[in-house]
Amino acid sequence: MHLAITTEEAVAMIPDGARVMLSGFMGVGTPDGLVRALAAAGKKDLTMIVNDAARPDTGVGPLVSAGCVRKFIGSHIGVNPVLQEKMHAGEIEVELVPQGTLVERIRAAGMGLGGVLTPTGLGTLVAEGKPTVEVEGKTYLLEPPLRADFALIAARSCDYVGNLTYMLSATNFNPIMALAGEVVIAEPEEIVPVGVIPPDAVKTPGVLVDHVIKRAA
Amino acid sequence: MHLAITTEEAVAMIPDGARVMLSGFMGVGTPDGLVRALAAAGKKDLTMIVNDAARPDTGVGPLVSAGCVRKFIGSHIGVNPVLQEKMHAGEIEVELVPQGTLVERIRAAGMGLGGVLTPTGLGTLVAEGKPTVEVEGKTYLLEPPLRADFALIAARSCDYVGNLTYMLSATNFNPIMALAGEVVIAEPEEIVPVGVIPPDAVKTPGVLVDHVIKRAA
Amino acid sequence: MKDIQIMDPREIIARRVSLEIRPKMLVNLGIGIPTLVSDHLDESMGVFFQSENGVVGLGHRPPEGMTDRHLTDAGGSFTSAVPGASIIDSAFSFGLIRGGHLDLTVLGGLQVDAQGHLANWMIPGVFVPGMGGAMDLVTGARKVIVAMIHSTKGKSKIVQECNLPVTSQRRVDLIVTEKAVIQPRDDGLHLLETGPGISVAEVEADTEAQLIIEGDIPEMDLSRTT
Amino acid sequence: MKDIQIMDPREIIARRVSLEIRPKMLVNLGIGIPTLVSDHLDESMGVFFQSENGVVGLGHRPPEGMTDRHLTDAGGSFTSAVPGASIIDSAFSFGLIRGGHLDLTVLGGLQVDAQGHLANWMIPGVFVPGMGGAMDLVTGARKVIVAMIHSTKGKSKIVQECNLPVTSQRRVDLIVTEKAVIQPRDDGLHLLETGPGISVAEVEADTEAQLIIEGDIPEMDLSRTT
Repeated sequence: MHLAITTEEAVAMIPDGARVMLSGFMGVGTPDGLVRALAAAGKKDLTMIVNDAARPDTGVGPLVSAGCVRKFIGSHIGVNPVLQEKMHAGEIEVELVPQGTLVERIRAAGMGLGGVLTPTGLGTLVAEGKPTVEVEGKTYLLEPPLRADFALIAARSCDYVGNLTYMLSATNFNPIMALAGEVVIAEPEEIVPVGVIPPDAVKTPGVLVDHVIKRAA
Repeated sequence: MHLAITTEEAVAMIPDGARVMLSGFMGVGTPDGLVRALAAAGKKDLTMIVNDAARPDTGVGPLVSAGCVRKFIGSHIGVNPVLQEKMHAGEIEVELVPQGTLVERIRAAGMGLGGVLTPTGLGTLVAEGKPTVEVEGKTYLLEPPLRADFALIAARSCDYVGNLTYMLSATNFNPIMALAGEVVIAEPEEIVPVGVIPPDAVKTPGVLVDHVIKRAA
Repeated sequence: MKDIQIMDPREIIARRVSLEIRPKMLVNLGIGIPTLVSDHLDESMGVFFQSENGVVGLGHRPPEGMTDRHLTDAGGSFTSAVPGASIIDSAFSFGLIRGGHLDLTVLGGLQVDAQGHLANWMIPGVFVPGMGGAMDLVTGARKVIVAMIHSTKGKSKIVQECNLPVTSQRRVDLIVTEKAVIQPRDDGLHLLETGPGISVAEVEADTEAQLIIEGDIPEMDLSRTT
Repeated sequence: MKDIQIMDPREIIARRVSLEIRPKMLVNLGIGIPTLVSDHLDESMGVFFQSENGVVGLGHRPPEGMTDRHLTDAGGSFTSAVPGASIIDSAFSFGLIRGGHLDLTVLGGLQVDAQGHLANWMIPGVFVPGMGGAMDLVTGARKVIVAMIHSTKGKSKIVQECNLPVTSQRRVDLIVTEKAVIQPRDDGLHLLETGPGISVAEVEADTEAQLIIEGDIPEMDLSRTT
């Protein structure tokens, strides 16, 4: 059983300089309450691992705009001019990773695998300086696991065991990032009594979740 | 949309010598109708990729007992004396694979990855003759992807798009094997109209399923 | 399906690409022109559209007031789900793409060269949107079609060799512009069709890369239905 | 929880192992003696039991007539699900195991040696059940406890060096028999406790491997509760 905590208590756990996974795809399926509170708390030097930079006011955007981010690891930054500007100004380091490689590297970290062998990126800038491995006559890029100190998860429903469900395309990176954070914090839309979520409907077992954010009263 | 076929039509597609993935864990979550029909059809020289040998009358057991199997690739054969006997008599070749490695090799094949980097098996008989790869100072065994000509899947519900759901511990290898068969044949407990299974409840999207077995009238 | 009176270059491209789609295919459409392709398909074909963010069975954008923030496409826009749609997580979504389960992807391009290499993810020093899912799509889809306007600012986007960073070492299967249908093969770029009212000579003049032209080259037949 | 009057060697082992379990742990219990461990735990501890076949939150075997063939444990026996249980597929299940999410696994053993290596999956030429999930469990779980009868047919199962094929190169964390609690460390096997009514000399006499004995060795306190 988990006692639900407040957003403020969660934010207090996350120090400056932390490596943080943030779920969401163009801001859909992002724990927006945690993002807003982190930005308001003025965190510094965060490394954010997130699919995309979304827009200045969605997804990871508010953290970028508030100057909380030192490094961005993700696959797409095309519609966030604030991030582009900070990148060109040398304020934020950007590491671009193909989306399929990004999610599989996160999964590898969470599932105890040594890395990812993928054909994606071979023969492109992405492959530069990286080892390749030959398997059964085919060449693959070896990409290392990607871990984080914290994984911030947006869930649809949650129970007090920490079991999570997601809704439609707000699922995206959530179930994978929930595997790979040293500390996993879930921000659900609702908390329901234990036993209410059918076992087959659970997408993230509660054993992976460390803290659950309670909704404002 | 898929037109459902009969078990006999499915069995006719599977030639002697085929490489077949069969789901189930101690016979739970195995498509028993297909197994019985394949055994009755007297198929020969099948290579069966399956978690365990179950018992002589469950899971892959009937195929083993009927002499259909030339090679068994799986993780456990401890409670099927018929398989043990045939192995010692040289009638069936047995390749033992750690369970976590087995399922991840199948997933790698289905998801376009070059193989699996796992710590499991290092320093044991399983590692003999296999390459190792070092990543960030740690050593991993490199295990190749595992594919099959056919994947035989037991589902709870199915619609005519081929979307599948599973029930409780009958899930096990089913969603993973459904990724990795050249031809995927699902034997559901029920077929429901399209649109009845909520998108979030689908465990295997119909685009992965080639054929659906209709229930006997 | 839309009416066949098409004059807009983007609609010519979308209509021509739609003719490559077979019933029951699983298709991923990129942002921009590729998105228009679905308008030219009959729903009875049973084609399923996948988006990187995990929707299998994307429908049209719902009417105002019927949108839901939990159901969006890869551009983050509201969408709907067709009957029989399913939701998968990002790892599964890219497993479908990389694992050969995606029959076709249609993407925009900045350049395609004589080897059939596509560049579509960055212009160094100018525009760095990132590759998103493009590298996985071009590497993993069974068939890759580049759908783009033939030239930009008077400069051909079909070049002898890409000077922009390529998206994959995989050769794309077809290039469709408003002026030409071009197929990259081992020996180079084959001109298969010309655009409506465009001559072979015009295509050659407007294309930087050397084109291989064998026999009579027909004009795109956009009155055809799949 | 069971009564503390325990005489059966298997119950001594199960009871002693149960004292290693902390509240809220995720635990995997192997077949045989390990299965008995859960009988000695109070449900208020909130311990979750995982099985390889994908149940997180295994309960007790249901009464006759209330079983369901879709809900079984790793031995294929009928089981039940506790409130808050969840189901995962086999890839996810072994991801939990290999990824360090499993706090504890309790397994049976054929041999454990002075280096703490466990052998529990085959006796070449005699008995080849296969490793099932054991290699992943021993390699990946945060803590590995071997729960086994001290000797078989008068022969110690705690040996100087395994002559059976080992299950992992990882050193197990604790060995619990009806006669002893032994902890493998860098310098060898440390005797931590003796079984009820067993002297240190008896343990030494019944153990093939060299034991390191420092100070007074207490007897297992099975009256303790966790």
